[in-house]
Amino acid sequence: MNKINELFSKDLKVINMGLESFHKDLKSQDVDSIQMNWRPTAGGNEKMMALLARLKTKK
Amino acid sequence: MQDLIKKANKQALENLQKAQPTLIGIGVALKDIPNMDKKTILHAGPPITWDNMSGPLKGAVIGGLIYEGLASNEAEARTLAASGEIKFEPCHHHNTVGPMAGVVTSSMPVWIIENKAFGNLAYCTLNEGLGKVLRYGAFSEEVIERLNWIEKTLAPVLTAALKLRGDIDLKSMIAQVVQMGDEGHNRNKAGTSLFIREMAPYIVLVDFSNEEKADVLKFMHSNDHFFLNLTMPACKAAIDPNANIKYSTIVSIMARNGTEFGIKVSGLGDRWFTAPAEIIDGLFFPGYDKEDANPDIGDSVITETTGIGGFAMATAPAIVQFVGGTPQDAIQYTTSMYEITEEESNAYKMPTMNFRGTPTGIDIQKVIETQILPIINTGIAHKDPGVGQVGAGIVRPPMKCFEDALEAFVELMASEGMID
Amino acid sequence: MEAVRITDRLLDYINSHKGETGQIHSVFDGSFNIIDAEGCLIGILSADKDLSPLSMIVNCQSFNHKSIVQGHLCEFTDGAIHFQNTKLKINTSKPEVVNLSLKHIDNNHISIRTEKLEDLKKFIINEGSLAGIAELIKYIEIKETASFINLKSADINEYSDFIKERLLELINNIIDENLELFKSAIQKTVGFGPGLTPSTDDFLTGIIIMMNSLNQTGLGSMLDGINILCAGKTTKISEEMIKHATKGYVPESYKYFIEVLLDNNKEDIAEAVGKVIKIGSSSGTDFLFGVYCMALINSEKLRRLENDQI
Amino acid sequence: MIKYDIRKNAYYDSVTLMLISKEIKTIDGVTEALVGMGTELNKELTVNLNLMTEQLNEISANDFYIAANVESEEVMTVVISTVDELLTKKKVESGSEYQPVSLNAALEMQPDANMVVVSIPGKYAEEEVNKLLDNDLNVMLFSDNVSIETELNLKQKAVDKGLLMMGPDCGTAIINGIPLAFANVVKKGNIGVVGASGTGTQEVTCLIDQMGAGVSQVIGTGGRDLKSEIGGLMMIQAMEALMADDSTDVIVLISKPPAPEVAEKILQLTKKTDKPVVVDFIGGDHSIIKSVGAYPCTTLEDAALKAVALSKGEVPEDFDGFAVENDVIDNIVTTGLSKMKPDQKYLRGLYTGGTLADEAMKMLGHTFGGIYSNIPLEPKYELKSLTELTGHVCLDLGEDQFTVGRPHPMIDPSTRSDRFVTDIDDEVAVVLVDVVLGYGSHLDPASEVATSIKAIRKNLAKKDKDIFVVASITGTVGDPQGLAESTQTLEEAGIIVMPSNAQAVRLVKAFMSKLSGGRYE
Repeated sequence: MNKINELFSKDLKVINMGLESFHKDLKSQDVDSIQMNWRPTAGGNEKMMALLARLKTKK
Repeated sequence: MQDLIKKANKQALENLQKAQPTLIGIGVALKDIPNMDKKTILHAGPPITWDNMSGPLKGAVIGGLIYEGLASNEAEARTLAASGEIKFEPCHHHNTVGPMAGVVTSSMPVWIIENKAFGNLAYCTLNEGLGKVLRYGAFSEEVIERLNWIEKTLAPVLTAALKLRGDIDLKSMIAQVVQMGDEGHNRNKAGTSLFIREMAPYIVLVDFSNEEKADVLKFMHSNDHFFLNLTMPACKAAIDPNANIKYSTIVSIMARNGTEFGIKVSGLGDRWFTAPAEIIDGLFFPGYDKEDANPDIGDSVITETTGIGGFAMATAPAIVQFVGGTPQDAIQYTTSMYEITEEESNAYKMPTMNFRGTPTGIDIQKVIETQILPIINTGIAHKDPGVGQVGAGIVRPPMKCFEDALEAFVELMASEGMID
Repeated sequence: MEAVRITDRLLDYINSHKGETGQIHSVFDGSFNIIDAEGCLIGILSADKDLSPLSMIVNCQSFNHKSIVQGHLCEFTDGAIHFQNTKLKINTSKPEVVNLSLKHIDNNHISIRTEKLEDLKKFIINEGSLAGIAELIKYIEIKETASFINLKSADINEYSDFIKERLLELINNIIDENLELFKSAIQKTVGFGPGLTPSTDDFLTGIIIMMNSLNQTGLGSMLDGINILCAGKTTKISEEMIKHATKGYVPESYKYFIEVLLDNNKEDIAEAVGKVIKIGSSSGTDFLFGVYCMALINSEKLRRLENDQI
Repeated sequence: MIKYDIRKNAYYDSVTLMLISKEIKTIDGVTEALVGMGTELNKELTVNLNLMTEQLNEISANDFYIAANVESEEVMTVVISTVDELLTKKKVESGSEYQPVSLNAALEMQPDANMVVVSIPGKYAEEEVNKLLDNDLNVMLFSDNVSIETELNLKQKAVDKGLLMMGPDCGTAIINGIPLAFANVVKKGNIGVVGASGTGTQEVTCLIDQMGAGVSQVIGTGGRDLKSEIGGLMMIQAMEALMADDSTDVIVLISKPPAPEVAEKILQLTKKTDKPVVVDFIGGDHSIIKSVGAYPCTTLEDAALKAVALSKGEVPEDFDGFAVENDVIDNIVTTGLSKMKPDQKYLRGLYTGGTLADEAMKMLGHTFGGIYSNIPLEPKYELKSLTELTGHVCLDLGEDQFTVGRPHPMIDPSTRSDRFVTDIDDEVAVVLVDVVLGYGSHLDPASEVATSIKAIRKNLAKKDKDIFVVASITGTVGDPQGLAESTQTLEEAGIIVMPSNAQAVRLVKAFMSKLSGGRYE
C-alpha cells in the first residue's frame, strides 16, 4: 500500500504551520492538531541563514 | 561537517551527563585556586577593567580590598583599584564561579568541588546571606565583619564537619532538590534544607563552642540561597571538561559582569563573545523599580548553561510569579528550552514534566535557527554599590553573543578548510 | 459535554421546557449563556466558575472555539441540550444538584456582631477591588441616617464621584422604609459603573439579598417588583442577577459568604470573603459593599429598637 | 475629537473590560476615555465627562462601547486595535498548549503526525516543505507566491516518496472526513474528488452533500497543477490513490481547462480504472473526455449531479435547468422586471470565489453583451479601472488587486461590503453574489451580504427604485454557519437564493434577457 492510501486508513494527525485559525477549527472538531509557533529560520536574518547553511554543506 | 559537529556535541553531552560533581572540602582562595595571588581579585563574568565596572562590582572590589587589609577605607580602595596594581580576572579563568559581583580575594574560604568522573576541580565562595552583602556591592563594616566571621568561624566549623561527614555527592543532591521544587538558581530552599540535614549531625560533633556551632546552623538556616554557592561550582565542575572540544557548538560558559554578557562555545575554546548586559524584566521589591536595577550580573547563569535554573522552571511552581504567574507558564518556558538543547538530563528529572530530564546542552546553531534565547532566572542588583538585591526575574542573553559565536565558528571551520 | 453540577432551579426549568429552543446569548472564555424564548438566561460554566442561580457546571475547560457562537440555536430535550449547527450536546442526566436559596434562614432578628462588620469593611478596603464604587465604604457612616464623612476632600474615582449622592438617597430610603422613594431611587442607581454587571447592580444585589436573608418585616415587601423596575436599564446579565436576588438566590460563593456572615457561631469571615472578592473584576467587592451597608442599616435599626424598649 | 467604538450585543468578561479601560487611558493622544456597557447611567456619566456625541443615542444597555477624546483619527485606530489585541490576547493565553518553533519539537509533540497544513509566507515555503517531505509527511500548502519551479521540485519529490503535496495555493481538502483550511462539513460517502480549483471543489462537494450523497476524500492540487510545467503531477498522484481506495466508487476531477498534453495524460489514466470518472474542465472541450469513457459536465452542479447518480449506480443525465418548475422562475423574473426603471440595465457579479465567478462568465457568454472583469474571458474585457465600473461587470474579489493588506473576502467580507457601496450605481439592475460557508470562512457571511443589500435598497427606495439580487450558497447543513440559517438571512433581505451557482447564473441570464423588453434576445 502506498503512503497516501496508508494515510486514508489512519486518523488524521495534523501539524499546523501558519494561520492559527486552521488549528482552532480542527480543535473545535476534536481533531488531533498542534499549532506551531513558526518563524523563518534565524528570524529571516540572511547573514545568519547563510552561516547556518554553510555548516550544513558537505565537503 | 554536520557529522563532525554532531559527534563533537555528543561527546560534550556525554561528558556532561557523566559528570560527578562532589563536595570534597573547603580551602582558601590563595592556596587552592590556581594562579591566585594576593593582588588578584576575581570577579564574575567576562574580563573587565576597573573603569568599566558597574556599581555593584566596584563596591564589591572596594569591600574585597578592605577585607584583605589592602586598603583601610573606600577612598584608598578606589585609588588602589584604579592604580593598575591590582589584577582583575574573571573567576572563570580560575575554575571558579561567583554569584552576582562574584568577587573572590586571596583570604576567602572557598568550597572545593571535584568532578570525580574527570578529576577536575571547581571553586566558589561561601554564600554570605541576604541583605547588605559583598556580592551586591556592599562594603560597610558589618559586611567586612561577616566576611571575617565566615573566615574565622563558618568555614572552620564546616571544614571540620565535612571531614567527619566525608565527601558529598552533589549530583544526586541536586537531582533530589530538583524534585523538591528548586530550580537551582532562584530557588534554593530545598537544597539549603537538605544540606543542613546532611551536615547537622556532624556539626554538633565538631570541637567548637556550642555558641559557634549554633551560629553556623542559624546562619545557614536564615539564608535560603546558601546552597546556591554549592550548586554553582557543581555546575562549573561538570561543564569544565567541555572547555575545548573541537567542532562542538555547545555553549560551555555563560556569565555576566554587570556591564557585559559573555559566552564561550566548546569548539571555540577560550574566546569570549560579549555584548552589553541587559536590564532584567522582573518583580521588584517594594520601593524599587526598573530605574534602580543594575544590568544583568553574576556567574550563577552557569546553572542554566548546564540545564537547570531557568531551564528547569517547570519544577519550581513556588516561584512562577517571575515568569507570568501560573505553573503552566513555567512549563511553557521549560518546554521551549528543549528546542535549543541537545539532550535531556539523565539525572535532573522534573515531576511536573512527567519526570522528563531537564533540557541540557545549549547548541548555538539551534539558538540562531529558532531565535529562542536561553531563559535565565536571576536576582536583580541595585545599580549603586551596597544597596543589595532589589528584585528577581528572568532575563535572556543578548542575541549578539550567539550570532558572533556562530560567525566565528563558521570562519574557523572555513579557515581549516572544513567548509567552503 | 457533561453537566457536572446544576442548580435545582435550572434542572426544574429544563424539565418543564422540553422541546423548546434557546439561543447562545454571550460567550466568554470560561462560560457562556443561553437565552430562551421567555428571556431567561442560563449559564453554562467551566469548573473554575462560580455556580449562579440558573446555571450548570460542565466538564469543559474553555468555550472559546467555533462550535459555540453567539446566535446559535439549541434545544432542550430529555436529559440533554442539543446545539444546532454543530454536533455539540450537553448531557444533563447525571449532575449533582445544588440549591442556592438563602430564603430559609429562619433566625428572626439576626444581629451581626459589630466586630464582624468591621472585619468586612477592612477586607473590602484592603483586599477588594476598588475600581468600581466600593471605595465609598471608606467614607460612609450609617446611624439614624446615612451620610458621607470627609468625602469632599477625598480623591475618588469617577464612578464613585458620579453616584455618591444617589447611593446615599437609596440607603436613606431603606432606613426610612419608604417604599415609593426606595423604588424611585433604585431606578436612579441601577446599571451604573464599569464591568459586565455594572457596579451598582452588584451593590444592589448585596442590598437585596440581605433584605431577603434578614427576614425582617418591612424589608421583604420592599422587594416586590424590583426586577420590573430594572428591566431595560441595565445589561441582560445584570437584570437576571437582580431578579434572582429578589427571589433569594445568589451565586454559590455569595451564598456561602452570607451564611458565614449570619452564623453567629462563626468568627472568621476571611475565607468566605476571599472567594467573593475573586468574582469578576470588582463585582464581588461591590456586592460586599452592598451587603455591608444593609447589614449596618439592620444593626442600627435593632439597636434603636432595643433602646426604645428600655 | 470625540470618537466611539460600539460593539452591539457584545459581552466581554469584567476582567477584560477593566484591562481595556486601564490600557486605553495610557495611549498617547487619549485625554479622556470611558469603557462600559451602554446603560442609561453610564451614558449619563459619558455626558458628564464631556464625551457626548449623537452616536451615544444609538447605544443600548446590552452594547459594549468605548467613548474617547482623542487627538486624531489615527489615535482612535490605535485605541481600537489595542482593544482588539486585548480581547484576543486572553484567548491565546487560555489555550496555553505549547506551540513549538522547530519542526523537530513539533514532531516530538505529535510523533505520528501525518499531515501538515502550511500557510506561511510563500518565500519560506520551499525550505519548510522540503523538510516536511524529508520527514515523510503529507503536506497541504495553502501559501501562495511560490514559484512554479519550486512547485515542480516539491511535487516531484512528493511523487517520488508517494506523498501528497497539495498546493501551493491549495485552499480546500477533506481528508478522512476532516475539512482542512477552507472546507465544508460534507457527509462521508463513496465519491472521491480531486480539484485544482478551490471554490469549484467546495461547490461540488457541498452540492454532493445537499443531494444526500457524500465524499470519501477531497484532494486539492493547487491551481497550476494541470499547466504543462507541472504536468498534472499531483492530480495523477491523487487519482491513483483514489483508484486504489476501496472506499471510493466514483472519481470527480475539477479544473480549469488544462494544457492539452496534460489533459491527454490524465484522461488516458482514467482508462485504467473501472470506477466511473466525472470530469469538469470548466468550459473545456467535451469530446475528448467522452472519447476515453469519462463523463464530461457543463457546470459544477452538473458534475455533482452526475457523480451522485453514478455513486448510486444510476445513469447520469445532463442538467441545465432549474430545480423548480419553470413557471416559478418566470414568476420571479416577471416580478423582478416590474420593479426595474428604464435606466437600469447592467449586471454586477461580486464574487468571493474565483472559480464561481469564472463559471458565471462562461455560462453567460455573450448572451447580453460582453462582461468586464478582473479575470476576463477575453483580454478586451479586462477592466481598465477598478474604481469606475461601466457596462456589465463580474469581479473575483479574491484576486490580489483587492486583497492587498487585507484578508481574502471569504474570511473578511468587508472587501465586498465596500464594493457594494461603490459598485452599485443607478444603472445597475442585477446583482449576483456567492456566499461561501464552511470552516475557514467568515462566521456569518450571509448577514454581511444581507446588511449591504438592505442599505442599498433603502437608498434606492428614496429614488423609487429597486434591484434584482440573486445569490447562491456554497455550504452544507453541517457547516458552522448553517445552510438553512444563511438562506433565511439572505431571503429576509429580499435576496433570491438559488440552490447552486449554476442555477443562480441561469436565473440572471433569464432576467437579463428579458430586461428592457427583451433587448438582448
